[in-house]
Amino acid sequence: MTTIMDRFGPLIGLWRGPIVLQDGRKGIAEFSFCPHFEGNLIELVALSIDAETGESQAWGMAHLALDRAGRTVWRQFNQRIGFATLNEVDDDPGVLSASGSLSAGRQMMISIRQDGDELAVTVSSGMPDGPKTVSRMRRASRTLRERP
Amino acid sequence: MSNAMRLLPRWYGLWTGTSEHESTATMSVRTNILPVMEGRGFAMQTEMFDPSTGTFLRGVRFALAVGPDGRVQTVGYSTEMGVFGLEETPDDEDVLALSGVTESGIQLNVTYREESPDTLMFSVFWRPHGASLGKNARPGLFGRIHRRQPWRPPAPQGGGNPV
Amino acid sequence: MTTPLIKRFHDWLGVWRGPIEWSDGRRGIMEFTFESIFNGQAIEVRTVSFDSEGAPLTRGWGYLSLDRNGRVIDNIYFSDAGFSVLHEVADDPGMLSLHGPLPGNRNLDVAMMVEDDVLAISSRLGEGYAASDARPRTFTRMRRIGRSLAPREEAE
Amino acid sequence: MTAQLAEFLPWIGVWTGVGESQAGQPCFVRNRFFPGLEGDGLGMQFEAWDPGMTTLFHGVRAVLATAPSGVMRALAYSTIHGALILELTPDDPGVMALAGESVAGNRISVTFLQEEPGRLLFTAFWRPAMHERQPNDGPRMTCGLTRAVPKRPPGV
Repeated sequence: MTTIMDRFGPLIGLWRGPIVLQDGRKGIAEFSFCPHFEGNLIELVALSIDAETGESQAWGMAHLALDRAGRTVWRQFNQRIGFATLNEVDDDPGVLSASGSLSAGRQMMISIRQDGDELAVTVSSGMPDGPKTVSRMRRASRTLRERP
Repeated sequence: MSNAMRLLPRWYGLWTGTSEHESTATMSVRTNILPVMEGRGFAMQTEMFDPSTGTFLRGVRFALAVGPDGRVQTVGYSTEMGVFGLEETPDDEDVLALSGVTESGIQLNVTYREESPDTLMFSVFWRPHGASLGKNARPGLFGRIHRRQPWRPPAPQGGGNPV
Repeated sequence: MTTPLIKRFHDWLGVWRGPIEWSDGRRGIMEFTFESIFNGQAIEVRTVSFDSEGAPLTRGWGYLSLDRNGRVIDNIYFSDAGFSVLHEVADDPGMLSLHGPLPGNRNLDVAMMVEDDVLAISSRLGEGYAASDARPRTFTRMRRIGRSLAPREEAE
Repeated sequence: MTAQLAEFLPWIGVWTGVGESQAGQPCFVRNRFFPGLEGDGLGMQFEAWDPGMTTLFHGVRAVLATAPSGVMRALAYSTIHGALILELTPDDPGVMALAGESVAGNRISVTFLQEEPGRLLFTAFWRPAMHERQPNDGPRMTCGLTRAVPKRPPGV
C-alpha cells in the first residue's frame, strides 16, 4: 500500500450531495476519486450539477500525490480559477487541507474531511475571508433506494 | 484556437508503438487520448512496458484544458518525476508542444508531431531547471505511436484466428 | 479513421443530462455518457440517475455495436431490470428503436433520438407476451453537456 | 456492493504479462480492473497485443454486476465475439471464472486465478458453436499477469 493510499484510500470512489457554490448557486456536487499507478496517484474529477436542469455549473480535475519530500501535493484545474498547485497545511487528523497562491494576491484553500460514508468539502479561492464553496456528499456506491 | 484544442480531438483514440529511452532501451508504448470534463479538456494517458517481459516500466497521465486566461495548461503526473504542470508553447501547426518545470525541479519539454492522421512522433527532453539545452542535445525519450483498428476475424469466426 | 458505427452515432458521443420522472413516480436527474471504444468498433454507454440530494436511483451500462447485417446490438445491464441483449427494430430514420427479452418473461423497448443537442429517450418495461401498449412509458429529454466527444476527422 | 464482488476489489489496478494465445501466438496482455457502476460493479479493460504492440489481437471491455436476482454476470463487448453476457460461475476464493455464449453461439470461458498477492494467472478459450460438447481440453490462451507497479529511481 502506498503512503498516499494509506492516508487517502478511504476517499476512493464516487461521492454525491448538495453543494452551495461560492457565488451562492445551489446544486449537486459529484466527486470521483480514482487511484492510478498502483496508488501512487489519486485522480479527482469534480462536478457541480444544477439539480433542476442537469446542466454543469462547475467542473474540474485534480491530481493528489506525494512530492520528493513526502509532502502531499494537489495540482488542479477548475473552469473558474484555472490551474493551481497547492501544498498540504496542518489540520486535524483525517482532514486533508491544502493551500496555494493564485494570481492577484488571491489564495486558494481546500479542505476535505471524510468520515465513513460522509464527505465534507470546503473551498475558497478569493480573499481569505471571502465566500466559500461548501458541500456535504455521501458515498454514491450505497445500495440503491428500494423502488416504491 | 490553440494547436492543442485543434489537434487533440483529431487524435482521440488508442495509440501504440515503441520508444527509445536515452538510446539505450526500447520500450513498448500505449497512449490513450480521450476527452475529459465533458469534452472541455483532453487527457493523454501513457504507459511504457518492457517488450520482452511485458513488465510495466513508467507511466504519465496528464489532462489539458484552457484556463480562464486562455492559456492551455496541464494537470499532470509522471511515475518518474511526480506532479507537474506544463503549458502549451507556440509551434508548427501539426505539433503539440508543452513545457514546464516539475515539482522535482526538472525542466521538461514534450512535443507530439502528427506525421499522418494515424501516426504521431513524440520526443521528451528533460534537464535540471536553469541548465541550458546543449545545441545538439538528444531527447531523453522519443518514438512513434500508431492508431490502428483491432484485428477482426474473417467471417464466420471459424477461420484462421490468431487468438 | 471512422467506422460505420461512429459515422451513424457520431453526434451521440458525449455526456447528456436532464430531468426524469420514472413511471413509478421516482424523480431526479438522468445522465447518459456515450464513449467510443476500440477506435470506434463499439460505444460504451454508462447511465446513472440520482435524486435532488444526489442519492442514486438507477445505474446502467451497455455496449452499442453493429451485427453482421449492420443493425445495432445493445447488450445492457440496468439496475432495475438486470441483463439483456437488445436488437434494433425498424423505425423512422434518425430514431434508434431496440427491443429485447428480460428475465421473468418480461421485455424492454427503448426508443432514442438525438436532435439539436437534445437526446430524447422513451422506454417501457413490459410483462408477458401480449405487447399491450397501455403499459406506462418513461420519457426523458436530456441536453448535451459540454462538448461532443466525437472523434474529429482530418477535414470537418 | 455484494460481498462476492468486494472480494475482487483488491485486484483494482493494471496487470500485464506475456503469454500465448489460443492459436499459439506470443502475445502481450494488459488488463485493468477499476470501480464501475459508481462502485457497485467492477469494470474490466482487457487487451491482447502482439509483443511489439502493433496489432490488437483481442480487446474486451466489460463490467461485472449483480442482477436483481442476485446472480453476478459480466456485460462485455469483445472485438472478436461482439456483444457478450457471461455468468460468474461459483469457484474457490481468489478465482473469477466467467462462462457463456456469444450472439454467434461460440462458447466462451475466461478465468482469473490469484496465484500470489501480486500475480494472477489468466486463461481463456472459446469453442465454435458446432464444436462437440466435450469438456475443457483443447487449446486455450494462458498468461501470467503481474501488477504494473512503478519503479521510482532516485534522482530524476
